[in-house]
Amino acid sequence: MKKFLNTPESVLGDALAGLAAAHPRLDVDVAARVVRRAGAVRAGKVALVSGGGSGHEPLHGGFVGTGMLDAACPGEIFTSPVPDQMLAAATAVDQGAGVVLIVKNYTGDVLNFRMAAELVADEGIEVRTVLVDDDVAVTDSTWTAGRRGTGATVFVEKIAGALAEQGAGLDEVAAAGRRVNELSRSFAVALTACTTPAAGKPGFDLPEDEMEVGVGIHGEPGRRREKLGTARRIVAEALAAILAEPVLAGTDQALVMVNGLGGTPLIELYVLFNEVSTQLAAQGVTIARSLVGNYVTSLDMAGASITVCRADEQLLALWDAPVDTPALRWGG
Amino acid sequence: MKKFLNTPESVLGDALAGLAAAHPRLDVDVAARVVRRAGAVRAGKVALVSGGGSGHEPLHGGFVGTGMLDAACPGEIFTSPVPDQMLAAATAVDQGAGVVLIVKNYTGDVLNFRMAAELVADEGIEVRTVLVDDDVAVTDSTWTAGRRGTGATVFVEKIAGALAEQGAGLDEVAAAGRRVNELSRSFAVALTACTTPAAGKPGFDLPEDEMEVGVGIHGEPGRRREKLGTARRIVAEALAAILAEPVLAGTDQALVMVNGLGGTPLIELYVLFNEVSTQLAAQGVTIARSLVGNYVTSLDMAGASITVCRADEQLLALWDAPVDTPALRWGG
Amino acid sequence: MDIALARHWVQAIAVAMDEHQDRLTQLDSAIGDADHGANMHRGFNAVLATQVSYRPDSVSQLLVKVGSTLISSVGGASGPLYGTAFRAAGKALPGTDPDAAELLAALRAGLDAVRELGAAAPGDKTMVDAFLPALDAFEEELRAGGDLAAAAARAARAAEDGARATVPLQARKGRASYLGPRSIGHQDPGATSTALVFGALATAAAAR
Amino acid sequence: MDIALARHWVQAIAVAMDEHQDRLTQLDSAIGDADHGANMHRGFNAVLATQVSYRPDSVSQLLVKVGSTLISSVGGASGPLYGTAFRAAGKALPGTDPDAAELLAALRAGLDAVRELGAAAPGDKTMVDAFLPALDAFEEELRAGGDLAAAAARAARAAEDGARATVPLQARKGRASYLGPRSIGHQDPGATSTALVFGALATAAAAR
Ligand SMILES: Nc1ncnc2c1ncn2[C@@H]1O[C@H](COP(=O)(O)OP(=O)(O)O)[C@@H](O)[C@H]1O
Ligand SMILES: Nc1ncnc2c1ncn2[C@@H]1O[C@H](COP(=O)(O)OP(=O)(O)O)[C@@H](O)[C@H]1O
Ligand SMILES: [Mg+2]
Ligand SMILES: [Mg+2]
Ligand SMILES: [Mg+2]
Ligand SMILES: [Mg+2]
Repeated sequence: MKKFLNTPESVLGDALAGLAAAHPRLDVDVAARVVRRAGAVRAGKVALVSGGGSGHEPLHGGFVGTGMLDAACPGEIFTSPVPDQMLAAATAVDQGAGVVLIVKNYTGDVLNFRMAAELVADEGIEVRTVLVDDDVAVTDSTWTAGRRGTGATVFVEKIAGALAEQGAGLDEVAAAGRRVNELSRSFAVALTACTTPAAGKPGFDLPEDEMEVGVGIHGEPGRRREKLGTARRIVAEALAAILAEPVLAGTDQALVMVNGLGGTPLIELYVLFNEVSTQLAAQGVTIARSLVGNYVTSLDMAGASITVCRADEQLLALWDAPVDTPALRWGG
Repeated sequence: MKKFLNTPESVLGDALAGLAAAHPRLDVDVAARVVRRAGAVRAGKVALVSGGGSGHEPLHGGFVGTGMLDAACPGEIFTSPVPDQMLAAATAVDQGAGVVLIVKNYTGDVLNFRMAAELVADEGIEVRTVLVDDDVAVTDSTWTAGRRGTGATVFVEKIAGALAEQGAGLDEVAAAGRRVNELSRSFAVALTACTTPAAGKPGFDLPEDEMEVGVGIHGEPGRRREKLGTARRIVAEALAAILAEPVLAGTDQALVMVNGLGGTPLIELYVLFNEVSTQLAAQGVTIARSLVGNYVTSLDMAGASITVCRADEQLLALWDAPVDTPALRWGG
Repeated sequence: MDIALARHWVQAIAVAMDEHQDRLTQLDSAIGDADHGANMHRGFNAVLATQVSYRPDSVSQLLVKVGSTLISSVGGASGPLYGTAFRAAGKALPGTDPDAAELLAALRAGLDAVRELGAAAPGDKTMVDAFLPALDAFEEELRAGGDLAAAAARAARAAEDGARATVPLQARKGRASYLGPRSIGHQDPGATSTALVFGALATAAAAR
Repeated sequence: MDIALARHWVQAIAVAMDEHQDRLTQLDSAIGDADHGANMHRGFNAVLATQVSYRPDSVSQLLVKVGSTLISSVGGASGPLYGTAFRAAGKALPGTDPDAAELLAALRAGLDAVRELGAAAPGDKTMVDAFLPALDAFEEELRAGGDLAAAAARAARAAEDGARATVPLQARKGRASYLGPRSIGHQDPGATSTALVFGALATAAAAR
């Protein structure tokens, strides 16, 4: 295993200490595993809390700050955090207006956040949960744990975060988050497996000329293996799967993310984005806003995901609203 | 070779088209290979132009924008751009106050920029060149082409860019850039080789338990091979090499970058940054400002570099000045 | 079962999770996310740590505490599921030392809670596929006049068989379900750790 | 040498760079940055493209144009170095068709320009280590009464020997110098492409 670490067990604690050292505007409780905004937050603001397994950096800790999350709960690598963390985070950031929990749809995350929601409610804090499940690679939800939550998480956190910053109420913020999720779909392809520090070796072997299509962000193999294709063909396949979703029918403008899974260099992401942009244009879809980079990763996996969110002016206005976090920063 | 591309020859053109599509505030001439600021620039502002081989993204195109570069000239992958590009860029962005060329110290870059400087001067534009050579892994400059330019390039571009934005004159901007370079030192370690699209396979083989120490950003092997160490030991070795430089003796506060080489996930960079922060503190050095992420990469190489710049209040004020580029954005 | 035996059981689980950590991780690597070994190891280490100074009044209390500790320390899918199983089992026990039949009823309550929380049916390739046959075997042995040790031994074997029988199944719950038919041919990590839990019970009971 | 022969030479270089692109890249991969094959290929492709509609008055003009095209299309270290070599050689030629001795003098001017620009001494493991022995061999052959074809053939052999002789050297210029002693044991890519340039001259001259 070729990684920069001290011991496999200490990776998360060391990384959180590093996060704290790098970002004075984050308040990182390394022991309790809670990352929150350091500055004062307006009283009465709806609080946003998210979290999930680590290994997806900058998600979620890198999205804590003005206009986005109030707190993030990092779990062990690829392991949902525990309810105690979520409770600590929620009680710490609640401003009396309630807390929205943003949860990626994985059994572990769902169960732990459900338990946390009960504990938070027991404290007299109003809670809403927004479930993110945008990955079209998982199709038949009666035979599976349902679609996975992946790239759309960034869109949900940004847009719900902007609305909360503007003073919207708990239900309104939660509804906006749910709406963004409903309008978003993602698809990912991997060129290599990733290596978790605990396993010490790649999760699967992939021949030099093959790729895994329809992967998630936890190093699991995808829906199928294919011969490695050109960027053009890969994007065509991903967009076909995404645009086949009824909810995206008739999309004329979109918020698009081409996201690296951790081991793919930016130059390749721009090659992909060029294809996405050209191919969407050919289908009458204008890219109104975009992100190209590493936002929701899967450790050192070489691969990329494409997320398309059907956008309207209101959604774009919230997207453009100021944000000030380690990984997203504009406006203000 | 596992990469997202159409053909090895088209990577740069496709990526530049993607860069253009992703960043409306960049004006990308894909044919001429020049990336510049799209908006109007204050007349009389000293212009900053940089460039170099591609494969180091976001360097340099990602640093074009208010408060940093006026234009970037991307060469082919790992190949210095040609004088024609630099001339086109310089004449396009000159505001009558002259142009500063920021050049990383590699034979190819130096020779091409030297030719370009002559061509630019022939056009009646005043030119100054700032050479960046911060890599302490290359020691004996009489036996080599001299120290390489690596991570400090980001510091030089940011700080000279801020000064130019504030209205400083040509010599002042160039002097500030040179000073930042003089006060900066870098050291890099690679865990894997990178693969250029042209070569199609990794530049060297590295056993599972070994690392290359003292690498550059062009996929070349380093000064020596060592057994893979802990993050703690690697950082100790890098900092020892960096802090041994006379110019950094007595540093009390520093601007520090922990930079991923392209294939290393952010969580590992935070583990490294935690070590850097702890070990510098133990030596009485405070990290006044920092960057942790992928800023100067080497395609898909797994590895990281550490750059330390001795900082004073004036330098930090320029660092804090507003910047608005694809890869660095704050203030304003 | 008295408190000493319950403690011994929990310690034996922790030992097993330590011994089998890598195996569980590799199983989870094939069809999941390679953390099940670390999860179980971390959880039962936390349980051991809390047990040091914990003086419960009853086996019931002890098992509830084990469950709460798992929920607070494991995370993932297995944390809430195992945590709930131990909490529900503990709550179903009387305040006095339970006999084998009372323990069985409590474990049934634990399984029911897992099924309610996770909505997994038998054959979905989850821990249920080891848990359910283990309890059925436990029950049969008791009916046939066996004692706790005998019942636990049979339950352990049935749990192992159940875990092995997950190999040809296609997963319908948890992460492995994302793989569709590609989940076939691999043993479920959670069913495997459940077999370790029953193996530990057999070890502890046999030591009496 | 007349314009037709000069054209033929340049075309033969382009053919050689196409044929040996991978080899040059692999050599550069070992001690450089794996772009030398692509660089030379791109450069001489651009040269071919400009030659199509270009009607020079002299070999001198033609070589200057080749050099300028290389500078405008190659980049890297080799672009300015080869570009300057051809430009300096072209400028040193008379406006009339040069004889073999005039060509030699011009090539010497090219080498001098490379050495001035790149500051490489013989033995630094660069293109100079093929360029210099090639010209010495060219000169010797002319002195011995050989014609252009014979001189070019001997120069080509000497350039190849010179390229091979870079293997045991430690690089002191260019990227390979960063490797220190680890550059020993590898053949210099630029010296290798220089051998191809002289090989192409021999081919073109022999075809007369
Ligand atoms: N819905 C469910 N019901 C019962 N057991 C489940 C369910 N989902 C997952 N499991 C069990 O959990 C195990 C995985 O646990 P673990 O790897 O620790 O968590 P995660 O899947 O969150 O990484 C699976 O092997 C399976 O036995
Ligand atoms: N200072 C120099 N003088 C002469 N030749 C040099 C010098 N530096 C590099 N070279 C030659 O250039 C070759 C490398 O060319 P190329 O790979 O195209 O450029 P780069 O090194 O910029 O990637 C080396 O093999 C060497 O022969
Ligand atoms: Mg997990
Ligand atoms: Mg190069
Ligand atoms: Mg798992
Ligand atoms: Mg090269």
